[in-house]
Amino acid sequence: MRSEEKKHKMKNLQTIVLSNQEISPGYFRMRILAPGYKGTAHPGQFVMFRVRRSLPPLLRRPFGIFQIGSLPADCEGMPEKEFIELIYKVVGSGTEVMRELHHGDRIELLGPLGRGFEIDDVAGDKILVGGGIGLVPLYMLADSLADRSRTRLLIGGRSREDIITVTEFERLGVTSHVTTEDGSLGEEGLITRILERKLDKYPKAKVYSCGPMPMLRAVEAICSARKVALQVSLEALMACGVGACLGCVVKGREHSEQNPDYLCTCRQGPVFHSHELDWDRLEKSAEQGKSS
Amino acid sequence: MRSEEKKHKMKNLQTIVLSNQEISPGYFRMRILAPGYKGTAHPGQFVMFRVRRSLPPLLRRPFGIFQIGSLPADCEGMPEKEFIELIYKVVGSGTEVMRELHHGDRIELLGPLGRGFEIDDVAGDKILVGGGIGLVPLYMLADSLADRSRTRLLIGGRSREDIITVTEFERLGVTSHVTTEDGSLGEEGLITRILERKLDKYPKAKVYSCGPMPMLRAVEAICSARKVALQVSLEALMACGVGACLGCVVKGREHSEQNPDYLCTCRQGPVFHSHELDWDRLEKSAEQGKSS
Amino acid sequence: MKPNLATLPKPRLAVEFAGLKLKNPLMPASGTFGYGQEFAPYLDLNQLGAIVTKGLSLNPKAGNPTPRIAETVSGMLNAIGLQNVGVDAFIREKMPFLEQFDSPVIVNFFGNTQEEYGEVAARLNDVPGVAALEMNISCPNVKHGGIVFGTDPKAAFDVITMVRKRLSKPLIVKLTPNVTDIRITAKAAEDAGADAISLINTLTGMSVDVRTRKPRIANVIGGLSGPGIRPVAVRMTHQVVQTVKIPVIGIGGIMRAEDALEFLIVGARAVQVGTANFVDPNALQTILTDLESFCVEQGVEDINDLIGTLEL
Amino acid sequence: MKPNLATLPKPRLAVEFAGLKLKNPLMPASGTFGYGQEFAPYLDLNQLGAIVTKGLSLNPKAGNPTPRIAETVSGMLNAIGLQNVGVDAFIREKMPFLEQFDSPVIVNFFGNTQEEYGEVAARLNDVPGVAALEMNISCPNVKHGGIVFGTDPKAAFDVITMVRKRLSKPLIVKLTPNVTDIRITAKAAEDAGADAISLINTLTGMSVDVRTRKPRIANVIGGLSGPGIRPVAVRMTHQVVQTVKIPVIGIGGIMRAEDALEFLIVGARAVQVGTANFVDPNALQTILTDLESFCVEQGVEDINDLIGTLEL
Ligand SMILES: Cc1cc2nc3c(=O)[nH]c(=O)nc-3n(C[C@H](O)[C@H](O)[C@H](O)COP(=O)(O)OP(=O)(O)OC[C@H]3O[C@@H](n4cnc5c(N)ncnc54)[C@H](O)[C@@H]3O)c2cc1C
Ligand SMILES: Cc1cc2nc3c(=O)[nH]c(=O)nc-3n(C[C@H](O)[C@H](O)[C@H](O)COP(=O)(O)OP(=O)(O)OC[C@H]3O[C@@H](n4cnc5c(N)ncnc54)[C@H](O)[C@@H]3O)c2cc1C
Ligand SMILES: Cc1cc2nc3c(=O)[nH]c(=O)nc-3n(C[C@H](O)[C@H](O)[C@H](O)COP(=O)(O)O)c2cc1C
Ligand SMILES: Cc1cc2nc3c(=O)[nH]c(=O)nc-3n(C[C@H](O)[C@H](O)[C@H](O)COP(=O)(O)O)c2cc1C
Ligand code: FES
Ligand code: FES
Repeated sequence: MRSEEKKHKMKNLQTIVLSNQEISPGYFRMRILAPGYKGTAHPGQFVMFRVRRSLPPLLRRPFGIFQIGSLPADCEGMPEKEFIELIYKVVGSGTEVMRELHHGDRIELLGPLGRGFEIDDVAGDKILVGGGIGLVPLYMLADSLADRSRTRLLIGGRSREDIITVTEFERLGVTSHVTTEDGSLGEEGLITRILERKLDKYPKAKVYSCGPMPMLRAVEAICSARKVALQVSLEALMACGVGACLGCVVKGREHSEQNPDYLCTCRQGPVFHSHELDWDRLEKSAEQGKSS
Repeated sequence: MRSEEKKHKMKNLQTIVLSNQEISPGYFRMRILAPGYKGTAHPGQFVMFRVRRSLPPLLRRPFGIFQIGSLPADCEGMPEKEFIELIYKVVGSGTEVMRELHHGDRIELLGPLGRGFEIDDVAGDKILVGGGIGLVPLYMLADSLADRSRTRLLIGGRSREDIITVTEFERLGVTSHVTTEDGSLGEEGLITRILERKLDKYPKAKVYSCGPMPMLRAVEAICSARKVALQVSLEALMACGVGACLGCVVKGREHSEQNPDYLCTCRQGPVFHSHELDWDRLEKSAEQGKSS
Repeated sequence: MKPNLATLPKPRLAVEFAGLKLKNPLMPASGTFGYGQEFAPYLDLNQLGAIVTKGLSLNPKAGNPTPRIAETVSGMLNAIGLQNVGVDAFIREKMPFLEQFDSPVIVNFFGNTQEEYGEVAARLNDVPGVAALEMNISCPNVKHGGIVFGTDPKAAFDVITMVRKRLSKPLIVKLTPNVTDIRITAKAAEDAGADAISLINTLTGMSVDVRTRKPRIANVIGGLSGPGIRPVAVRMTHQVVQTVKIPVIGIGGIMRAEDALEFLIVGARAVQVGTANFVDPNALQTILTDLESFCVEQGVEDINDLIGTLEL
Repeated sequence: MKPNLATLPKPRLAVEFAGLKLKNPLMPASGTFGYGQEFAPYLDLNQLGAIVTKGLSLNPKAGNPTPRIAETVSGMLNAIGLQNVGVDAFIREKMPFLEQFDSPVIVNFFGNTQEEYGEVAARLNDVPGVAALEMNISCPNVKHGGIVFGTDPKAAFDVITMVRKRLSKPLIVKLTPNVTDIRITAKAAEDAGADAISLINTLTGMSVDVRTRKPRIANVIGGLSGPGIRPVAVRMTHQVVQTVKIPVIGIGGIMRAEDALEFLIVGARAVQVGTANFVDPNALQTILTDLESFCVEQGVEDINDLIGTLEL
């Protein structure tokens, strides 16, 4: 079941930050008051985040929803305070501004947006493969699965600072496996090695992945060689988040100059079945977009 | 004695806001940590104020220095905390951003800038005429005078909300006279009526004035008719504050197309002897600059 | 004391030009509002002065490789490459949706040859529900060394003349700002039979990632839009209003009602809002509300009383 | 792990072009740095690659009425009207100050006729301490209906040729961006004997106060500068570098070291910093320090190894 577009008019939510904390060097967790998200947002969906009107950056920035929750109401008779949490890495001008936000600061949210993960059997074997900050959308996914003892989280990063919130996954009953490139936490090496090991053991498992393009590319190679179902959550530069600017497109499997088959990451994605995408051309254009 | 240009390299001061409070509807008083101002800034000088790097507005905004002071050091052995205070009225995009600043927010100050008031006899009769926010530079002036029992502050505004900090002047020993256009505080009417009355009584008094251009124009007419010495502090749109952009010019008495005699408000001013200026052409161009 | 805005009569915002009746002078700019449908969840399309579609070509167009967009200081560069479904698919698949609304539909189109321009216009001419066409002349003329039609007054005149012959609906010509004297192209458009002029399209710009040393968009050069370019757009709108007799639509960096007012005051009959739709899909709605408040506050009973009232 | 920047050798920042030796590629843009003196309290003029003066004319010029400046979104409009003390007063009163520094002094100048241009150049030609002239061709030609020299390639060629005849010092020609194809003016300047090209001057723009309905600057139209225009400046610099053989100086919206690097990477030999000096009189100093750090961090030992390294 995929998230359906809502029929009523969606509004840009003008709201406030509840908290914003550095959870690991360069990684922040922000809790935002977000009435209306609970029960409507699906695992893998995202929001377009904007700091207060008139402040740069001009364009909103896309962030996956890490978790949705609620706090008791301030006083009796009032509704409980629903919130969402984002986890973000400071990488540029927008996230630099975000890191300075405090409790009570006004911000704007558009969302929940996009297509989330499709889950046809909530109880089967599942392998979630996250790279660094790519673990964000996997938490709600894990939380929505029925039999979490059959869910494995494989999470890789450059160094121990890049491995975040694993204990929270474990609290869901998920087994986790960590690798770091420098060996400072978990096994030394790439997470794809663990993926192969796990697929040897659970060859019918479904794989869900989010992370940097080289990792996704490797995950796709492994899964397609084994004919294992894979869904990936992609990142792309986005201006609008609603399918209007065509800035975030990726090439679909059937794409050609004559018969363009572009898919909007913001609308047809960010989660795709791996067979929907043209993997050969995906990697190249995605790398052009990233600075070192 | 006029403020001299300092010989050592002046730096853009990167500092923090100590407090920022609304003292009357739309009027704010901001205290800023400002080591180096005490003893160097002269009455009538100003600063160019900038909110943190990368935030709009792009250009700095000029504000008169209301007062300079110091707080005891945080701990023994540390230097005392020198500060300056600004008082500003929220009128547009820049002051809208300023009103949101809190204790601890980072800002930048350039200054003290410009030529302040010239005071050749600290003890004679003095009449200070302020219109609304134009009272700001007069406080340090009053404070620097020797015999404040011979100093009168005349302050006019549209309504009672526009009359600020009068009690602080009175604490200096200055006698104050207030008028408002709607009669909500002090006498109803314009401050220039009081000025005429006072000059009848103290015909040798020196006059110092700051406020909106129509008021300055009227003050000038009164003083020139009576051959009374007048210094005025002008406002102008400023980009640089250091005499480089030539955006803030006013026409000097001798100005002509062939022999341009433009004066920079930021450098030759903001305080001018009234006889330095071309009053006929001053009013017209100044009004073009102001929106309603 | 401020008047109580709520009790005052609502200002009239309707404007008319080139045979079009608009409920208000606000519409989206082409390419920033998809085919309308993308924004239907966010605002009531019936509240818009008009709906302006993404630019259409004779055949579907794939557009440029990614990255296609980059944020700049108070602006953005785009090189989408005019990706679109093609005129026939548009008529078949998108028009039925747009026809539901009573706001006039203005269809933006382009070509790479005179013939393509003419052919697209002819196909749209008979489509019910299309109120007017907006012709984007910021496209390279592949038969003449790729020189952009809109930067060569003669080529602009010729291609507009050709389109005019095949079109009976109102024709709005959208000018490129990348010229020495915008008045010359505006005059050429008027002479060739345009019913209205809209301007500006994007300024060409470029941005470099200084760490990778690569252009930040794959196409190297892109179009700059957003609030940073507004002064250029207001200047050109002012110049064109002073030059031609046909109505002018102002575009460029409108984020707020006050920005739209700059264009109206210099004499634009209507305005288009582009990049602002990306920043906030409710932008047009907010601008409309604020425009109304501004009129009430300033005692403007009819927005037409405000158009062209620049005091020089 | 990041290398300890302090212990690494300092990168070489010196650049050479048109016979000029600069300690580093950074200089102020004309009209934003006065005659140098205004900034002496804030930075060490000896640290600049060069000092560029306010534009000079044959006779003193009064400039425009006020208001002359207005802030726009990420930019500013100015219509100072080229107020200056005139070339003779400059030589007499301002040069003695500037001669104290070992940074080359580049004198910007302009005229309203070919003859005025030629005469100012001739008077500056013999002044010791003047390292080069920068010729601003964004001025109206009063003998030809006020068309700006720099927007007419023929007029530009003629006036540059005339100046070239009367000048033996290096000649930098500064281009206006308000043209359809900047490559054509650049080529005309090269053909007429310019030793280098600098670009861009301001984009013409306008802004309206929507409450008074008056233009926000008295001259109605002004020049737009600041970070918002940088993409246009980078694009034009890229185009000109690809077109001419003479060296190019990049200008437009440089606020930080990374902005300067965009121009250097596309191939500018040096850059000028304008509006940023208003925002912060220490701007050039900060940019210099950050440029050095960037080179160290990126392993660039000589800034010349970075110039023109755009990867296409
Ligand atoms: C659907 C989606 C979900 C995302 N979820 C998260 C998340 O949960 N946590 C998180 O930290 N980040 C997430 N991202 C990436 C995040 O959007 C970018 O890191 C952010 O926009 C960078 O903004 P900036 O202004 O700080 O950087 P910029 O100054 O804009 O750019 C800095 C670097 O980040 C890259 N970048 C910029 N925008 C994007 C983008 N939209 N996608 C990918 N890379 C980008 C640039 O290419 C550049 O290399 C997500 C992106 C998408 C598309
Ligand atoms: C030497 C000097 C000292 C000043 N001291 C004070 C002071 O102590 N307290 C105070 O509240 N204000 C003072 N001002 C005025 C203050 O600089 C402006 O109110 C402020 O810059 C407005 O910024 P803004 O972005 O909020 O308004 P904007 O959006 O820039 O403009 C709003 C309105 O303010 C006018 N304005 C903008 N800049 C100036 C300016 N530099 N001078 C005059 N009017 C301007 C505009 O014309 C417009 O009508 C002083 C100005 C000068 C030149
Ligand atoms: C992503 C994007 C796509 C655009 N596509 C088109 C188009 O297809 N046809 C067209 O005439 N203009 C197109 N434009 C130009 C806009 O319609 C508008 O003229 C320009 O963006 C300036 O307005 P703004 O500053 O409000 O965005 C596009 C602009 C953007 C940003
Ligand atoms: C207030 C002001 C005055 C200027 N005066 C001159 C001038 O006298 N001669 C000239 O060639 N350019 C002049 N310029 C243009 C600048 O030198 C520069 O080309 C332009 O501002 C773009 O650079 P920036 O965005 O870094 O400011 C002036 C610019 C400003 C803002
Ligand atoms: S972000 Fe605009 S179409 Fe996807
Ligand atoms: S503010 Fe720039 S010269 Fe006075």
